Amino acid sequence: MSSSKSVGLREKAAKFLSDQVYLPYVGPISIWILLFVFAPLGVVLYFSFLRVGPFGQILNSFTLEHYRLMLKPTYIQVFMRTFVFSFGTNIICLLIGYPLAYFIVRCGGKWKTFLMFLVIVPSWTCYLIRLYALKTLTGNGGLINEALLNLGLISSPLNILYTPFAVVLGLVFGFLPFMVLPIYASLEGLDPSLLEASEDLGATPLKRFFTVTLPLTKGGILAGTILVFIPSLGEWLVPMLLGGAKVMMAGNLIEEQYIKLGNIPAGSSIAVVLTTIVVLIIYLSVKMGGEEVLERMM
Amino acid sequence: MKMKNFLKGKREVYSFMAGALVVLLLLAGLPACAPAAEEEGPAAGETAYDKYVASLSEGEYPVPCECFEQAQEEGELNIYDWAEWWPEEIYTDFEEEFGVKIVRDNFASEPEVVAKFKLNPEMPYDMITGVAIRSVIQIMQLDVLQEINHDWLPNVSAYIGKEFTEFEYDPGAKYSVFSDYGTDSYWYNTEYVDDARIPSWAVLFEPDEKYKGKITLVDDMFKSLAGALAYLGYPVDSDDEAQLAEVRDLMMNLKPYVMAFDSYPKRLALEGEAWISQGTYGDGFILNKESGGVVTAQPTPEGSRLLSDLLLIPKGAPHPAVAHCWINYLYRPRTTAFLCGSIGVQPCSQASLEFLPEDMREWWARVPEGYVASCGVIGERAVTGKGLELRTAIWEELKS
Amino acid sequence: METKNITSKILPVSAILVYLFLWLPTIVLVVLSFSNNKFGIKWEGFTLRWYADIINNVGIRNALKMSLTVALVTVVLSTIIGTLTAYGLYKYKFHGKKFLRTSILLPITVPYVVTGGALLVFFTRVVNIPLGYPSIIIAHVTFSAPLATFVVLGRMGRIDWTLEEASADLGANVLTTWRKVTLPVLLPAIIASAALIFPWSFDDFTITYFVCGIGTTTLPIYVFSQLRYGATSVINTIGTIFVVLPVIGLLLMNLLQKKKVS
Amino acid sequence: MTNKNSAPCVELRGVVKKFSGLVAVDHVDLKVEQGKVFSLLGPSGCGKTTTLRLVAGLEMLDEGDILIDGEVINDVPAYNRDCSTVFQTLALFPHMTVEGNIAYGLERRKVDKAEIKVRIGEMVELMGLGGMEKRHPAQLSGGQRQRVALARSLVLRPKILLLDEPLASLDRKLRKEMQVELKRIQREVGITFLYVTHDQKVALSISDIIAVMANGKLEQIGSARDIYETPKTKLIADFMGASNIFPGKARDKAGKNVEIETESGLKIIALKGKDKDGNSKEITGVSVHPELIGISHKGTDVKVGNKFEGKIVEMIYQGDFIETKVVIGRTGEQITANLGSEFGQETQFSPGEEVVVYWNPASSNILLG
Repeated sequence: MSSSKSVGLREKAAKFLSDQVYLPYVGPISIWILLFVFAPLGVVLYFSFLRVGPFGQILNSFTLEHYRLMLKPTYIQVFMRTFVFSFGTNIICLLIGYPLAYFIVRCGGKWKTFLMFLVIVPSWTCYLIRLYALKTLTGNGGLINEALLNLGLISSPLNILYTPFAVVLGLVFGFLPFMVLPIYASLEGLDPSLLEASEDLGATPLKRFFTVTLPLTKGGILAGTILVFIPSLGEWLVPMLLGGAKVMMAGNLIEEQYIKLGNIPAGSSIAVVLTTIVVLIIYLSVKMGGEEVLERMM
Repeated sequence: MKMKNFLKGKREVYSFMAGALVVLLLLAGLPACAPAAEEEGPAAGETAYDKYVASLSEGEYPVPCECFEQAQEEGELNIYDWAEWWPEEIYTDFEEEFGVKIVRDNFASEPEVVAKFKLNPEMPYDMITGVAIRSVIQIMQLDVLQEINHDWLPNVSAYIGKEFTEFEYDPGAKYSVFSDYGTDSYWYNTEYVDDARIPSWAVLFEPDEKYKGKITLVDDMFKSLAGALAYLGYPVDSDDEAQLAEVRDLMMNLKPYVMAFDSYPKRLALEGEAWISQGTYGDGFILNKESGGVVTAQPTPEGSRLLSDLLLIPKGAPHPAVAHCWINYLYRPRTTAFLCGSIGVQPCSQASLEFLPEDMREWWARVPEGYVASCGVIGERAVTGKGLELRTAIWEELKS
Repeated sequence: METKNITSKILPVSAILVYLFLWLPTIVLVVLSFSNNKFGIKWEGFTLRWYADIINNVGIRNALKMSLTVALVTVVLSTIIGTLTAYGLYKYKFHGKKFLRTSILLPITVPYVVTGGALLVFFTRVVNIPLGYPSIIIAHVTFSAPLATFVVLGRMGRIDWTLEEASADLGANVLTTWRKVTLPVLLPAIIASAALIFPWSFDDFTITYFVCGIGTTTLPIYVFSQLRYGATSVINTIGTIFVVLPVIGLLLMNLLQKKKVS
Repeated sequence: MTNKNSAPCVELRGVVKKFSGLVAVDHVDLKVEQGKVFSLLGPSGCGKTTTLRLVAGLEMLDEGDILIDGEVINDVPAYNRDCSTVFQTLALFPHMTVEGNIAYGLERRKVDKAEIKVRIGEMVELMGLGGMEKRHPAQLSGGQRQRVALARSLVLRPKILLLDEPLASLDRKLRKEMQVELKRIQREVGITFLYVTHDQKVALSISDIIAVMANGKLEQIGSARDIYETPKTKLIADFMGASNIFPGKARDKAGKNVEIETESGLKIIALKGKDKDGNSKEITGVSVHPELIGISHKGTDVKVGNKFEGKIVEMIYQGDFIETKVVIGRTGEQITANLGSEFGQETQFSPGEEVVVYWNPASSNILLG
């Protein structure tokens, strides 16, 4: 304790440096996020308050006009549709994804890996091309209609393509694997005897399923929900390709404003609203399901 | 996340890496299999120009030596155009002849081009092809185009029809050169559509009950609404509130009949999914060749909209001389004819007509005399201010 | 018992239906890629000409090259950043750690359209980053570095970190320990994240669509403009390659594995 | 071993380590003699592992000095310290072969390749790992992995080998085998061991010197025998498996014996000589190992200092002995005695029987405050 002041300072500096050892690790991402996430989002927020000139130039004057425009019935309708579709997609994905995951886990062994593989591989194919393939399949002259016609089940082709139904179908088609994966992971994490017990106890297996298995896989379901619901909210390719560009979702509004009309402030305001909603939902679901869901997402 | 279940041990990981490597090699090998296309041009500058001049056929004028030499130095041409539109030979022949490399990017809609200019006035493309007058107007307002040096375009001076250089938005074609033109129309499938009103727009805009969900409209608000305006007898670039209100009502009535918005519903039309489709008269030619059942109606008596494909050189163009060579090259009568014959558009030069394929010449011959002249152009009124605002409102309501 | 019978019958049937739903479009696509039909929508006899076509198509070749380059650079950059980040988050306590963790989640959760749009505006109006390779790669890394972070982070809990101490104890300094122990031990996690990022980056359309520029048409962008213009058989063919390549990769991996075992 | 330097191999002087305010190691002083096996024994959380990590350089100390061969090494980083650690988890590099693992430290020390080869060969032979050189840790059995971990450290010929409960993950039988093996190896290489464990049996069988730690402090240092037979405090006695612990106060210190009266009034006689620290600390009780207690039928005349009448309440067969619990009739204390089964004693007694328990005053161990 007899050390002079300067030594104390040097020690302090050395200590400070040795305390910052984490910097080389988290420094790069911090800078990256600051530069390419926060800054652009900030710019979007800023632009969303700017006025637009007659030729679409951005003027440096403040306005709330773009946000006011969002209250237009057409916009509200689009946002409502976005929600309904995303929610519906989520429910459908859950309803068909859960039994599938359950089935796969029950199959066990080598089959398990193979069956899971079958779920994942389609998602490695170019998303656009998959949607295109779905389009080919569901068209009036597509395989489905042709098969139904040949079987005599229908007399005239079903209108599937370019309907809201086609949009939801496309969303489910695109995001189903994201629901199956976390549910599969949480089911697999369960004690296998629990699954067996819920079947062998005979009397009320369904009840057991609802009282034991389902609550235990809640985390997986929540994670799946986040993984499906969030991207559905921002989707724009499906409505464009399968909805015939007439069943718009919020993502289409943004794309249209940014790219088609080049109205950056208007596009920005929609982007701000959509992002706020998404972040809010994530926040709420994390609060509800706790950190655990967050961990599961990884 | 996804891989978790597959990559449990280290061995799997290494095997996966090996597998991935093989896949990558396969992918990388693909391009290598293809024949090398690029060839070096003649070495010495002077002889190169002479050679170039000598290689020209009759009726083809060379660009001035100055332009040619500058182009040789620039060595590259960045083109921004529609995908898979013009035949590949147009590009490869040019590359070979001028010894330059063409880099092409595609846009999916004209507003995309305008939007890109708004974001980046110095867009480094040398050539923008296939944009319509109304996009040119929007782009010109941004002051991002280079003035075209007509001294470097002897073929254009020799062959372009005077009517294509006298437009109000760009007199003397200082900033934009027509490459071709056409008119809007609609196609119908004879198997399903039998309507006495053909060839009126009425078939499309006030369709029979049985065509519900069988109609496609062009996914572009200017073009789509221009058809409706023409049908109602109004100028296609109207910015009149009352007229556009009528258009709105018409379109909202039409909404349940619309299957999809698609700018080029080739597949839908050919497959017989769409029975009536808004589309150009020239595309109709291509479709009719593919399937005789798809017939094109040239809307009469209402008239139609003149479609225009223009060539632009942005201010930010790094290779302007090559761009001039390109325009001049396109205006060789044989090249013009080949281009127009392949994509179903009308040439702006009379000299090229004789080189058009026979069936195409017949197709154009069916257009009544004076029809083109009667067609309106989407001009400034439609693309700025109130015209734009009213259109956007209708469009959003229609599509939401 | 009754319910048990019902579920054990219904489950396989419903599973088969779901698989059919997931695979039928792809199967149809693969089959039609060999069809002689010009638009690739009907079966009109076997042909390989579309495959010959894509080999000869300069546009596709360039797009493929572009996509591969972007995906490779993205994988390298984002696994480096992601691994470092995961390590920092796992090993150290520091101010704002929770905030950083949440922030990293942001790029993954913000809709693609917004990310793409925001970056486009940012690149063109605020900083002058040329649209093209730089913009696409930055945009891709922005999305995939967090992804890599979380994949690697998820694996870190399963690693025995005394390995690092053992290495130090045996005389290795910090850098050598990273090189010789930490990195090899994290390698499976890094590869797992690369295996996730590579196809994502190769496939991404939306973000790329917003920020792509001159001469940077990636394969999905190419496919998109093809789709806009109307059907061509080439799309079936490209799609088939997209399906077949990963499957070949996985089969090879399986084969190699078996060989090693025997 | 030819070291004539009188300095101990490792010395700790007043070492303190705190973790966010909590004291994990509290002014520890100890000396480890060259060539000995020195064990740090204590319950989990007592600070023994932290002490080891301080010596290894994996933690930096807050106060005091650590010396190796008489030199202060407080600021020497782990990778430059002349000691090597065998970790509880073994921490074998999973991506390296047995050979690679063993060679790792030598490579870091830039030993030339030929030399590395020779030394690996020696180690493989010493450890009986012949034929395993090319295997990965995952392909080895628990015992083999143990040997590889040892080999990896020993090949460096460190001044001192630090072992952090290296046998904890093994099953009982293997653990016993490895104990013997460890002892053999230590004898052969003559390297000083600093061995951390919470298992008193392992510590007793392997150590020359044992230091018992509790709550970050050193409680007692001594030979294995010392610690086992004469634990100084109740805590140590308990930890060393003396199941008969009687808190009490010294009554009569006259003569060569001490009489200690427990709280319930039981009077136990202990040998005074055992009270090593003299009168510096207060006597707080007595402990007796159960194997030192005999049982006779009631009425048998036993001529031993401590004898009490009681009733057998429980007899638990443990294989090599019978754990017999006797409740003293007068005071109600429970005494556990381990009866050898060799003379058929289990048939001589049965639960419920009135018996006499007895032990020699020399077996009574005095506990201090």
